[in-house]
Amino acid sequence: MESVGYYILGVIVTIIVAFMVGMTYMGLSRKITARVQNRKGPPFYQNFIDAFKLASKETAIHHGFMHHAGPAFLMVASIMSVLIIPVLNDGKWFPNLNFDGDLIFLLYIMVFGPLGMALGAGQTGNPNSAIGVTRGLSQMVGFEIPWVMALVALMMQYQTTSLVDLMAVQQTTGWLMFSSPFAFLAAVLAMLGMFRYSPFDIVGAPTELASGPVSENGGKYLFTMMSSGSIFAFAKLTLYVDLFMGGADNLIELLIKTFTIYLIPMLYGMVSPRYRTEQAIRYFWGWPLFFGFLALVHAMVF
Amino acid sequence: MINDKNSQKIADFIKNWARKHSIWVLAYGTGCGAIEIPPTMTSRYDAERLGVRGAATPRQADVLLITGYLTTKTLKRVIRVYEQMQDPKYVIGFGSCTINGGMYYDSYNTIKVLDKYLPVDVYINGCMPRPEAVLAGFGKLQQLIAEGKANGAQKYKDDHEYYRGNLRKIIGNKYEMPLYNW
Amino acid sequence: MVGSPVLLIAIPLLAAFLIPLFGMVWKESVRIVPGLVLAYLTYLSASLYIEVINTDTIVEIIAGWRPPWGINLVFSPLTGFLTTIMTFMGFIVWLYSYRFKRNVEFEAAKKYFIFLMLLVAGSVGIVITGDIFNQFVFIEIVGISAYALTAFYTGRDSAEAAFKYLIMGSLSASALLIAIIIIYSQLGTLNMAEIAANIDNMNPYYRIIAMIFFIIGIGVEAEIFPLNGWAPDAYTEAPGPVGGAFSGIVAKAGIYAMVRMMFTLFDIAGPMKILIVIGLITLIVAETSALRQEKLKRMLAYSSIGQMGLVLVAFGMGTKAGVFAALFLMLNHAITKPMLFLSGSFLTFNTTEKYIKQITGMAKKMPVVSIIFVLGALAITGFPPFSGFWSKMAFLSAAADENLLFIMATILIISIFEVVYYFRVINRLFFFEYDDKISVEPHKPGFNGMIALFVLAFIVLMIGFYPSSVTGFIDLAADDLLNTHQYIDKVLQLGQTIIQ
Amino acid sequence: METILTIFIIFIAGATGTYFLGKLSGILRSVIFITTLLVTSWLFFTAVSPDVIIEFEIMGILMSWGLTPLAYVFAIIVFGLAIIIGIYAIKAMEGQRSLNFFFANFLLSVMAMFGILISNDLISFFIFWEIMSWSSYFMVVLNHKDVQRSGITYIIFCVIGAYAMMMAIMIIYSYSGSVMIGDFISNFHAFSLGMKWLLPILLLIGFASKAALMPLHVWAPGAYSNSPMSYTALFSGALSKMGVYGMVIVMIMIVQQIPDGYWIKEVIAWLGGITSAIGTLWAIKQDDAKRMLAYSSVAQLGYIIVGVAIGTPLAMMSGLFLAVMHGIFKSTLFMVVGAIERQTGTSNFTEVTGLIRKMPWTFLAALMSIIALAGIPPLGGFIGKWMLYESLMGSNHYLLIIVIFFSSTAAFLYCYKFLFGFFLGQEEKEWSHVKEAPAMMVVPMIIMAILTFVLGVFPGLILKPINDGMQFLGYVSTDNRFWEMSTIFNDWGNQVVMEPIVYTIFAIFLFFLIFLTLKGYKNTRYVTTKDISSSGEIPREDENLTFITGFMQPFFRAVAPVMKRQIDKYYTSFGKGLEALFDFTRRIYTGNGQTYALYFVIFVILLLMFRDSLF
Repeated sequence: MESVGYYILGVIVTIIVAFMVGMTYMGLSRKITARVQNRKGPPFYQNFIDAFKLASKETAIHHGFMHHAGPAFLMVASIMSVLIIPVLNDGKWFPNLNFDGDLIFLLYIMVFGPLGMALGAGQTGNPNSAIGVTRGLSQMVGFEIPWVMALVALMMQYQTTSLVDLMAVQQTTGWLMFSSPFAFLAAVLAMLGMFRYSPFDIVGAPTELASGPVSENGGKYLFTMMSSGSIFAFAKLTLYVDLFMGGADNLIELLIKTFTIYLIPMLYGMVSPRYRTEQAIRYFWGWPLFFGFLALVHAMVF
Repeated sequence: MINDKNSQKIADFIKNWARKHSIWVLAYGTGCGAIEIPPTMTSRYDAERLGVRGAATPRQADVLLITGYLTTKTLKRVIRVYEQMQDPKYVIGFGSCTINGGMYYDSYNTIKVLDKYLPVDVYINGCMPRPEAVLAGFGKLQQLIAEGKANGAQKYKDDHEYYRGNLRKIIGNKYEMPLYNW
Repeated sequence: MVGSPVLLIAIPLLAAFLIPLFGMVWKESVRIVPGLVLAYLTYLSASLYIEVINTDTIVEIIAGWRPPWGINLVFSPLTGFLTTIMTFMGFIVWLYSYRFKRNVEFEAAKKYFIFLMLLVAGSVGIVITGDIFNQFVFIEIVGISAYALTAFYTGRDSAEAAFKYLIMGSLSASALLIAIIIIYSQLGTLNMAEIAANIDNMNPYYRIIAMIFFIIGIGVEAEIFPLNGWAPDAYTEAPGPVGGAFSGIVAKAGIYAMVRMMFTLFDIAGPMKILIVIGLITLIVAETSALRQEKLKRMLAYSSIGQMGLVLVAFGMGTKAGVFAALFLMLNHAITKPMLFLSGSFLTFNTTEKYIKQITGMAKKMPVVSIIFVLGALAITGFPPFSGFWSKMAFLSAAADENLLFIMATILIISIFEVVYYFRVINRLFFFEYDDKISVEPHKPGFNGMIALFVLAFIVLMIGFYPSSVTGFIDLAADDLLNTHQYIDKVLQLGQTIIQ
Repeated sequence: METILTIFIIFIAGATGTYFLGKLSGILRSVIFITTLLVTSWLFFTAVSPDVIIEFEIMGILMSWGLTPLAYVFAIIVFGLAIIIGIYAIKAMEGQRSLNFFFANFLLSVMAMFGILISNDLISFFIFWEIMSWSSYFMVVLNHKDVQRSGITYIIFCVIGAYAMMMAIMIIYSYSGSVMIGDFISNFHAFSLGMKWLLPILLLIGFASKAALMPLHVWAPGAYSNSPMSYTALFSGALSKMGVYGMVIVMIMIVQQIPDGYWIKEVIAWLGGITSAIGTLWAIKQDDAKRMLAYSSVAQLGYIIVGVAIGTPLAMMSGLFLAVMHGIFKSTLFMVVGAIERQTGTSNFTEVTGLIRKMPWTFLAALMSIIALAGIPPLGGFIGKWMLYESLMGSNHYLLIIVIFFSSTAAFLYCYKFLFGFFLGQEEKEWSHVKEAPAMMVVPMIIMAILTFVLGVFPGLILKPINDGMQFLGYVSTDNRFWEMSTIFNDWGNQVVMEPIVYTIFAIFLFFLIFLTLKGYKNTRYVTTKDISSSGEIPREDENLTFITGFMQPFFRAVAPVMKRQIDKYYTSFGKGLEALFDFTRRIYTGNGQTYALYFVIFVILLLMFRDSLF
């Protein structure tokens, strides 16, 4: 069963599923946004068309090796995090690399991509890209803190750093979002920044930074980034489901849960304008940090 | 097998279909026509349902939308932006000014006929063309794309010298455009 | 018996008187004779010292008068140790100043060497005499020659410095005289051993008064705090080698006189508060003032005062380890500080006001001298593996034995300042660009001066890498100082032997 | 003849030879220098065994030299770095001032570090410590830059630490009569309670001053940035680890024995955490690469100290592993800065940009070591960070995790600033002449970069000696409990297997690289960085479009309250106050004879007044 072929098959299938789901969610978000704004909106498969169009662009330019390799870095991060995060409970799905789904390893592998892509954006020499990157990194410093606090609260409560163990815990004690609500709150507020929807879309602010880091990328590069973004979105959603909503037993349940989680940043983003960078950081170091502390206290007390 | 004609045709069909349904527009809104873009994009006429959406930079855009008159000052920048776009790329001339100068027919500092400087695929007549007209123009462009007739970029490549010559007539020799090396 | 201790005093005195006569015969002899004399003194004192270590303390009677009444010289391991250092340093100073004074005219050189001889004679006398009035006389000799040497550069500043020194010196002399008078009126003797023997049946009131006046009287030579106002000016205005002689010879003699008085004369056992307090105050004031000096030799002078204070603190502990550390410190200071003075006066040779900023970037021009200066600085701030480290270590372990943590901390904090001002100079010397506007033009060091510096540097390195080469001698000296009864017995029973 | 003594003799002979024969010809100097390093390291790695002990006596104090397994770990750092940096230095230093002195001094400091590691008694430990101090001091002021300020600051903190240490040593010596570290540890319980608290604190002050722990770190930026880069690599890589070495011994062997001594550990751990946070913040603010790396060294040493101070087996292992890794990548980064400074003449981000295509190999080395510094898998830095977090987790230091995590996340900012400022961004015409650094400088950097990778995949290579060292410290063997060759476990047995991860990462990376490259390769073209989508404007060739000034401005607007206070400002004002005070007190010496006479009289009166309390 654990042959290399099976392993590779698992990897490929997981990636494809993640890609599909992520793309569909993004299309759906566009659709829903349109409906909220009382438009008809594009079809939900619009993103597939865009991706295919980008992939089928005939020409592309790059400013050097790092710019060329940046999307590949991004892809590595997304796919690695998909492979680390257990998709379904007790390994029903292919347990690819998620030996124990170690959370700290996950935290670090998840910042691998943005940094690689930041390098790529850096070599373009476009000032907008660099500005966007600095904004993105600053924002990351902002939201990582409450996010880590939430994780630490969970870990210290259940004395494990393994995602699999946390999922196993939820089999018995119900969902963690109820048993440790503050951690959930902090994590969700951090997720707003993680998904970079408005009001936290300061990285690729289209109207002031010309889409920031990706402003020099067209064609296949943009396609790679888009698809990796969708895979990454799926990974993050699955992580949240695994952490707080007791994982899922089959794909349908997984889709439902992930989509409910996905609605939060999306709906929050529809009704809010964009922050400035320091406002965003201060936002994350306001209530989310407070909830994080509450979560720590809660975990220490109980 | 892959360079077999039919399969090539099928591939082209699929590609064109995708391009047709995903048009990212770089609106060069220097002219007064730019006022018509927002209504076209937003709730009332909602161009996004046709897959039309704005692009932030020329690297990502498919369509260059010239909204109205072009002064000689902006011309070289427009051309620069066009050359920075990635193939396949299309140009839509928006409003009468891009066709024959329109109400600026005798102005000393606007260019009259856009086609002499950029390979325009679709003209949208009117001053101003209303959003319906704009949508109709996009529909025409989609149709051309589907038929594979929207090959302005190829034209631009082929008689590049012609376009450059016209440009030089306007801006003179002192201003050196970078080479367009395709 | 290679010779007798009295020669150590007689020969330089004689030479001092004969030098002008030689000068009439052959001018160059004015410069050569002192060298020969000092070389012989060094040899004599060293050989006597070896003999004393191997056999026994030499007590010599002057003019056949028996000890209680007559004057006697004591050449014990302690005094021998100090005498050897002093004569050797005298020789080094001569070696250095042999050509250093070449460019001054004959008269000046004559005076210089006469007073140098007197200085050595007086200091040696202070150390080896066994009679307090005799000691007083020697202190006066030292003082007078020191005033003269201070005023060597005829000029307003030198004269002023010498005059200050003169004032303080005369005051101290009067105080010393008072002390001697009190003691004589009480005990009717001037012999140290005798006084030490009968000190207990002296009126304690007078005893304390006498002691206080002793401290005051000797304190001026020993550079203790409120009485050392003369020192910075004198060190600064006197020629470089004289500064070296002061710190290497005179200060040592003063310290010796004081501790001999404390330990032997008024046989005080255990820690002596007064020495510790005075030493600490001296140390703190001197080092902190040195931090802000702008003249090189002035800075060295303050540093020398601080070292004296450190030595006093070490003596003040009154324990074996303390005395050991004190003598070790004295040795290192006697070697290192002349080294700094001599190299420093080479560096600032062509300037009269000798500002520190004037030696900026000198290392490019005079590398060897600068390196020796750095060696001295590292040694005196106690960086291993140079000699100063071991003495500082000995001092600290002595303090720790006495559980004087506060004093340890104070000393260490003060040494931080010491490090700071020495390293400022080192930085200027090595790590600044030479700049013609502020720096003085370098001076080609004479051959003899370089030899002197090399010898000192060699000693510093030798002690640094192999301290055991000197610790044995220091050990004996410390024992000798602490063992009062032996001293008394040696001197007095000699008296009895002569009676029967 | 004992190997250790042989090594020392070779070092001293090499130093003197380098200094004096170097005056004859530069080639001879380089040859002697490298030969000394190679021979000594060869002797060390082959012939020195932990059981040999040399004993001799100075001033009646018994001294003993021998190599403990713990010291072996640090000796690996010292010698490994010394060789590689030495090779680098030969080329990097050429054309600079006073080379003979530099190379001789280099050898001296390596010798001093080796001496520190082999000395089993406190006296020789202290002697070598001081030798290290002044030799490194002379390096700090070597290029005549900012001498009186940063140099004096450095020496002040050196002596503060050294004197604190010396006081402790002397107390130990006079109380227990022996200076052996082993005896001290075994007799420690015999000390009085006050001593039990005083001694470790004094020793820790001594070590922390070298390890740049928080209140004592202000010397680091000046010292690191002013000494020649080829020495700073050793300075930050190996020399600061000596402080860590001392702290390990004190923390584990002494503080264990104090009743309630774990408070010391907590305090030190928190100091380390705060150090890392503050160092990171200030590193982000710097515009000069040297100062940035200096602050970053402070921060990284903060991590190491946290690991050491927590002291659970995993934490200790992470601390030591981080020490090794920091030695590797930080010295690589300093070497990179040195190379860039040599090629371009400046090390300021705001001046030099877009070197990636001029100096690709240097960029590769910088990239690898930056990734290792940021602790991103699969490179070596990650292993240490992971172990650190897991150990903090296992030992219930939850708030500390947040601090550490904040600083290591904020570290990305300066990591990116380093790479972007030097290598990425607009390729200005000003720097079009720059060439790649000579091979003798590039090869060492590349070797180091490869090392970071190898240790990332097979941490067991270095965890083995660390394990031995920890057993010497009294831990049970952590082998197969916390690590295998390529697997690391945490306290609860969760594991991370490095090999498959690395292979997967590389598979994916190569796949997409190839995918991007092959897809329409003919139609993919390189365009210069002037050809950017700048809304149609065509930048001129000499037009500087690089965005680097005020790089992280929004971030600093957010953290402004923290950055307002600055420790070294307090130190500076304190020093100024002292100087003013002394400038006042020194006026006691008025230079006026009458005053002195007055002093004389007053003194007499005082003594006479207090005559009864005098003796």
